[in-house]
Amino acid sequence: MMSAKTLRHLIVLALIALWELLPRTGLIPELFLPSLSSTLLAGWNDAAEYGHALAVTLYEVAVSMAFACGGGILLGAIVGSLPRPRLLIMPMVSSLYAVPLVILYPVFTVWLGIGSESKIAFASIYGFLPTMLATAAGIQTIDPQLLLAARSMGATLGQRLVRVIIPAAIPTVLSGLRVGGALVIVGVVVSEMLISSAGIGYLISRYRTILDSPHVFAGVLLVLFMAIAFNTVIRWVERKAAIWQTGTRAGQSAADEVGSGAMQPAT
Amino acid sequence: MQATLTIRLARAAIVIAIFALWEILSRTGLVNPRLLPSASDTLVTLGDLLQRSSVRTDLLVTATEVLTAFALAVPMGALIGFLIAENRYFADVAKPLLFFAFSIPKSIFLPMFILVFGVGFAQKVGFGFFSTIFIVIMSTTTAVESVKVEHLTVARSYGATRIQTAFRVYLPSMLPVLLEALRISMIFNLTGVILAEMYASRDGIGHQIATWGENFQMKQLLAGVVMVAAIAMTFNELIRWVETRCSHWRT
Amino acid sequence: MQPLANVTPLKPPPRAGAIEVRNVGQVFRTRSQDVVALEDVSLDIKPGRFVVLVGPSGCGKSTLLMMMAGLRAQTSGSITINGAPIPQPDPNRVGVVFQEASLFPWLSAEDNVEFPLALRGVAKAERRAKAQDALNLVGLEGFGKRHPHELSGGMKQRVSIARGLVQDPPVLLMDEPFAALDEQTRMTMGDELLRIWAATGKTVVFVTHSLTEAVYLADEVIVMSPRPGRIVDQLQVNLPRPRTYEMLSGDAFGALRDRIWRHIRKSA
Amino acid sequence: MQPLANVTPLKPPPRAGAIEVRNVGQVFRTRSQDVVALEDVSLDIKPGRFVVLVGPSGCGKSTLLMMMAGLRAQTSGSITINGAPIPQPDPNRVGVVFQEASLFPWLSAEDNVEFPLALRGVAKAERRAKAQDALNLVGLEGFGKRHPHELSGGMKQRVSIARGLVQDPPVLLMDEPFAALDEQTRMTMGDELLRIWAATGKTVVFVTHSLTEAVYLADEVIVMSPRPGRIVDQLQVNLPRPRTYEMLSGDAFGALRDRIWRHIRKSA
Amino acid sequence: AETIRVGLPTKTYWPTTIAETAVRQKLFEKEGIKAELTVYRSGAETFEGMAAGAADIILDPPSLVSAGRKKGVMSRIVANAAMGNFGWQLMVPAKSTLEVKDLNGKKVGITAAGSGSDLLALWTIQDRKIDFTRVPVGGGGLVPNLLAGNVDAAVVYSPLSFQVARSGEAKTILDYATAAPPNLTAGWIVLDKFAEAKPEVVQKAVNALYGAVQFMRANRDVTVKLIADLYEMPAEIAAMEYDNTIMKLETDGNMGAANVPAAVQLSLDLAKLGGLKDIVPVEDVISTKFKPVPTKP
Ligand SMILES: Nc1ncnc2c1ncn2[C@@H]1O[C@H](COP(=O)(O)OP(=O)(O)OP(=O)(O)O)[C@@H](O)[C@H]1O
Ligand SMILES: Nc1ncnc2c1ncn2[C@@H]1O[C@H](COP(=O)(O)OP(=O)(O)OP(=O)(O)O)[C@@H](O)[C@H]1O
Ligand SMILES: [Mg+2]
Ligand SMILES: [Mg+2]
Repeated sequence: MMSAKTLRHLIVLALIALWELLPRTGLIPELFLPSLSSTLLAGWNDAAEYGHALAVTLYEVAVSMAFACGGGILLGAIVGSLPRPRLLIMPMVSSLYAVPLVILYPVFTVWLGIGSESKIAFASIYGFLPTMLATAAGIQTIDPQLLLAARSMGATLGQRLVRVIIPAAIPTVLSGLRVGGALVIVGVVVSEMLISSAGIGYLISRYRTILDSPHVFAGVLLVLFMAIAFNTVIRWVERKAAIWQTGTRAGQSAADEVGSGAMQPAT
Repeated sequence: MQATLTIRLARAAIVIAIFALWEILSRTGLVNPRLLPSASDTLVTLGDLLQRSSVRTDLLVTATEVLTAFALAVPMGALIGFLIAENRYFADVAKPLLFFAFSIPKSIFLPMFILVFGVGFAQKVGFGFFSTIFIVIMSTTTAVESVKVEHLTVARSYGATRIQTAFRVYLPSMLPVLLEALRISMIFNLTGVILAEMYASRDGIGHQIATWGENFQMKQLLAGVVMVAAIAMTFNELIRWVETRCSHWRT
Repeated sequence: MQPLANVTPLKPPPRAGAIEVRNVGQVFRTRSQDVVALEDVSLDIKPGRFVVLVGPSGCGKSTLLMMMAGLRAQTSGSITINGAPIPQPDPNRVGVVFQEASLFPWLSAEDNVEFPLALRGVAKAERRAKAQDALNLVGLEGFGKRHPHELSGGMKQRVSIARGLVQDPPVLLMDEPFAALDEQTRMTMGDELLRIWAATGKTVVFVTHSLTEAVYLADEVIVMSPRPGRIVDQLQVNLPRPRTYEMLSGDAFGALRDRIWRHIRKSA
Repeated sequence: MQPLANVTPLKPPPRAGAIEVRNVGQVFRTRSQDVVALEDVSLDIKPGRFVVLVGPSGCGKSTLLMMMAGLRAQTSGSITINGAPIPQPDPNRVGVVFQEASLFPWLSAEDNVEFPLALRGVAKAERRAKAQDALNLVGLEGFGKRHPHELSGGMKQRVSIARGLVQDPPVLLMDEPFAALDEQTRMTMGDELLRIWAATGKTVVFVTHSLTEAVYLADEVIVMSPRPGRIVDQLQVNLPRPRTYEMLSGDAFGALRDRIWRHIRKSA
Repeated sequence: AETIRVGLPTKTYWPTTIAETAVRQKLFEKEGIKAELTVYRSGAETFEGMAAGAADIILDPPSLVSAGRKKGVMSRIVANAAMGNFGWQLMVPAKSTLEVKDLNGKKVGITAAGSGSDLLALWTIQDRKIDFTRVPVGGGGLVPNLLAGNVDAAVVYSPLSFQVARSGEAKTILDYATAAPPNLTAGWIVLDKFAEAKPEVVQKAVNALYGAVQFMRANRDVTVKLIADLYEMPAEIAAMEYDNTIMKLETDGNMGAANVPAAVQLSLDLAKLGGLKDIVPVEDVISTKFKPVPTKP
């Protein structure tokens, strides 16, 4: 069988070909999906504009990411490891998340301002909760015996958090991070699309309003590149953290990847 | 039992505190009451709206769409997520692609759904499904990866089939992570359906909410948001109920 | 306590638990270096024998058991059970009691014991009865509804033993099953095990660190040395059965025990 | 192997590990019923004593240890260490070696041993040296870089013991630390432990199922009975120190062992 | 009977009133067709809806038709619906003393970049030779941000403009209905394919729609009540909407009229200002095949 990577690349190639061919043959109107070449051309022609927008968006994404992921992991870890707050706060938090923020966003800009602050606030909240919920849930799967052992050695709450809870929950935390990070990107772009005068989302929605689909998809392409970059970072962290994940499924496959671990009959 | 009672009381207290804060902010004029109508006004408006049969129909339509999309997205997403976690090859092929799909704002694709489904039930459900499935897949993958190897070894030694392993080992060990995932998925699902309704619609509450928002009818807007939030919270409670029933083995 | 005759085979399996281990080696790859856990191990276990494996900590006993159970592939050599290789676990041929209790925390003690039966689709009532019998056998009457975290270390291990017994396969592999038990319980459980073994004609491969227990239980004791794990001695225990506590102080017993002891001492 | 003198206290703590247990009871609430794990247990352990706790499986030994370590609150009664209650774990007063190895799977063996030192902010070089000494002491020289899943059951337990020793608290609570070890290693480790104990003047509370080990190590053996857990006997072991293997076959030794055995037999 | 699917850009916009009137007065039925109304989020979405085959006739500005043709969506305006930006106003908070000329360097709220409000803002910049920052705040953010002072002024659509003027929260400093030159701001649009395949359906649909306009002009009370119901607004605001927009709508819709090409051209020129690059000749944007014959109620 061909290697997974090859197949994946083939799929990507096929998608690219389809992207070019479907609009060209008129199977999909160019309005909905402009051909890849015209998209690239549109992006190239206005490269300066897109470059500027990307800088704005990247800044917003980076700041929101710090809030959402950092805060999400920390709070998730605290809430997940203390039973009282967990019972008290978690339901409230997930209920709060149920409030459709997208609808209220235009109103929120009143207090948060129309600039980057409101995008950062929105995207941080958007990405924060999944990260936090995933972390908290991951922590509940930790072997309580390990926490007991750490406690017996006099680990303070902070030490338990950093040295036991987070490493033990790392697989869950990492994928919480994945989801949270992706949502931060979506959150920034969506809020830019709704209300803003800068950033990739702004360009997307502006060109969309005048039905300039190649320019819209040039923006989408940039969002995709951000996702690819973020994914690369996460994979790097994942590989670094592989050693922490021993004893779980994630650890097993990570270990396989590193090339250690004994041969195992097929599961 | 006593602990749960105090927790319930504390929760109720927090809810009341939030509403009180809302009321005070608005009444004292700390926040322009035109921008944030008071909680009591909003609740009164909510009552009025619920009297209208059209609003009730809209709510029903939205709820049906949401549930249908959810009922389709969750099993399918869980299955794909499970396959990804179980099968390295499939994972290597699909995981990055799915992740990229997940990171793109979905609303870009709304016109495509109209192209395929026209405007109506199928399109809303389709988009709700599309907004939900990626997160279900990603969360399921996570959940599967948190399963302990020693438990799998035990099951394997007893000759458990794949299905048996899935239901008897994976499912119970994954439950905490999975329920959290369900919660988040539901919210994505709801947002997806509402976005689709806002985009193009003949009925549904999302469509109403969009109109209220654009006409600066803040009371109705907030009441609408409360309605949607209420649907989501009901669902949340449902999941919590399942959670408390299943989690007794955890200390 | 009840005799295990109650925990009868679900469908009487062929009581032919011959195990052949031929030139088996196991190499683990770790980040730093390759670890030769076992090297050139050969064994021939006749059906129905009670074989005890002893050896210092880390000599590869658990590893050998895992390979016999089809839970881990050997790096070299071959293992057959009843003449056929065992590329994957087959509960109809081999049952395992693990060194660590490995109970499912979300199941109660009795549900844990029922687990292998539930996998085979045994009816609820029947498997509940069998699980109850097995739990009584290990002295846990009345503890069926408890969850693992509500049990003491020794109790968990006994639940794990009950789970191994309830399956009733022709070959039973037990990895230090009595390590967490007090001496009295250990003796009783040993006697029970011998009775079950005699009544069902199983092949048992049993790992222990107690040399007394080894000689008391075994038809044959296999002594291993570590780094790399090899077989250094194979002793036939020709004491009459049923074994009695009086034998413990006999000369034959002492001689066997001493011989093993000298090996262990050398290699630990 | 190196004497533990190398694993010296970080800051010499007051070697005054008096333990007082007064009318302690522990009731667990489970879904079905309340379990009285311990009832009216009183104990007085003088500083520097080596006390061994024995009793049938499930009699509450681990529970008692957890309470002494401040890891679980008693339902009734009081426990003081050096005259002060111990509402929460205090590694400067009490160290614990758990019944289950409880190693952190993401840390290597040496990092696991260093863990308690890292918590106190001991410098890297110093704690590495101490961890190395402790690992050598338990016979795991050269295994420091391995992760727990790459170790055998007995090795994991020895890492856990090393982690307990490296903390060097005035009171050391050890819950069946040698259960997974072969007899030779067990003996060596027992002797090492006695040497450390003698050199540092610690108080040791040690749980074991091996009666020989109990008598061999102890100043005092405390025998417990289950359901509810109570103290049924307290024996002073007045054998001279250092203990030797010859003593094992002496009459005094046999008499003590028999006396305990009769208790266990009755209650198991 | 044939069903015609009518796509409407937002609910509280006069095309909805027209279509609803036509439905309620059974004008479509009288023409022997059925109508199905779908409300979209805004003009662009409505156009996409038609392109996706979910709507047969929609109301949108000429710029979208032009852009669509460049993107392979062939459609034309078949009937002229409005020749001005009725109800659109440049507003400042009630307490503000800013005039249009003072807006130089200030922030002005619009709904979205490239939208109708953006075009009007751009026209203001050009016409008044001033420069200000256009801040897209979305439909829902327009008034809140104006009241909160995040923007100094905002281009507000009707009947929201009437509503906030009435409540005294904001005041008008420029009324685009009179200030901007008359151009063809919106027309009824169908796909070329559809016009060719079912010309009679298109004809009947425009008949009904213009019948509705006639009916509304003749029946003030009924229409005001309809607006109040549909928009969930007080009758007073509905009356203002009636007087200031409904009464100003085109009554015959004939695309063959002499003033139409210039009006369309002006509309496209304005759009070009807003960044529209896909401009096609006027004759490609319009169709003179259909001349509405208003259905009698
Ligand atoms: N997954 C692994 N990766 C690397 N080395 C391993 C792995 N599993 C076991 N080993 C090594 O293989 C050797 C044998 O281990 P095994 O668990 O079989 O020992 P054992 O005889 O059961 O010891 P014990 O009596 O302590 O349980 C040990 O040195 C151990 O460190
Ligand atoms: N969390 C708990 N909930 C309910 N019962 C418990 C809990 N922990 C322990 N028990 C019960 O308390 C009793 C004493 O348990 P403990 O672990 O102290 O026994 P032990 O003497 O250490 O036994 P072993 O030698 O088998 O380790 C047992 O009957 C056990 O089932
Ligand atoms: Mg082992
Ligand atoms: Mg115990």
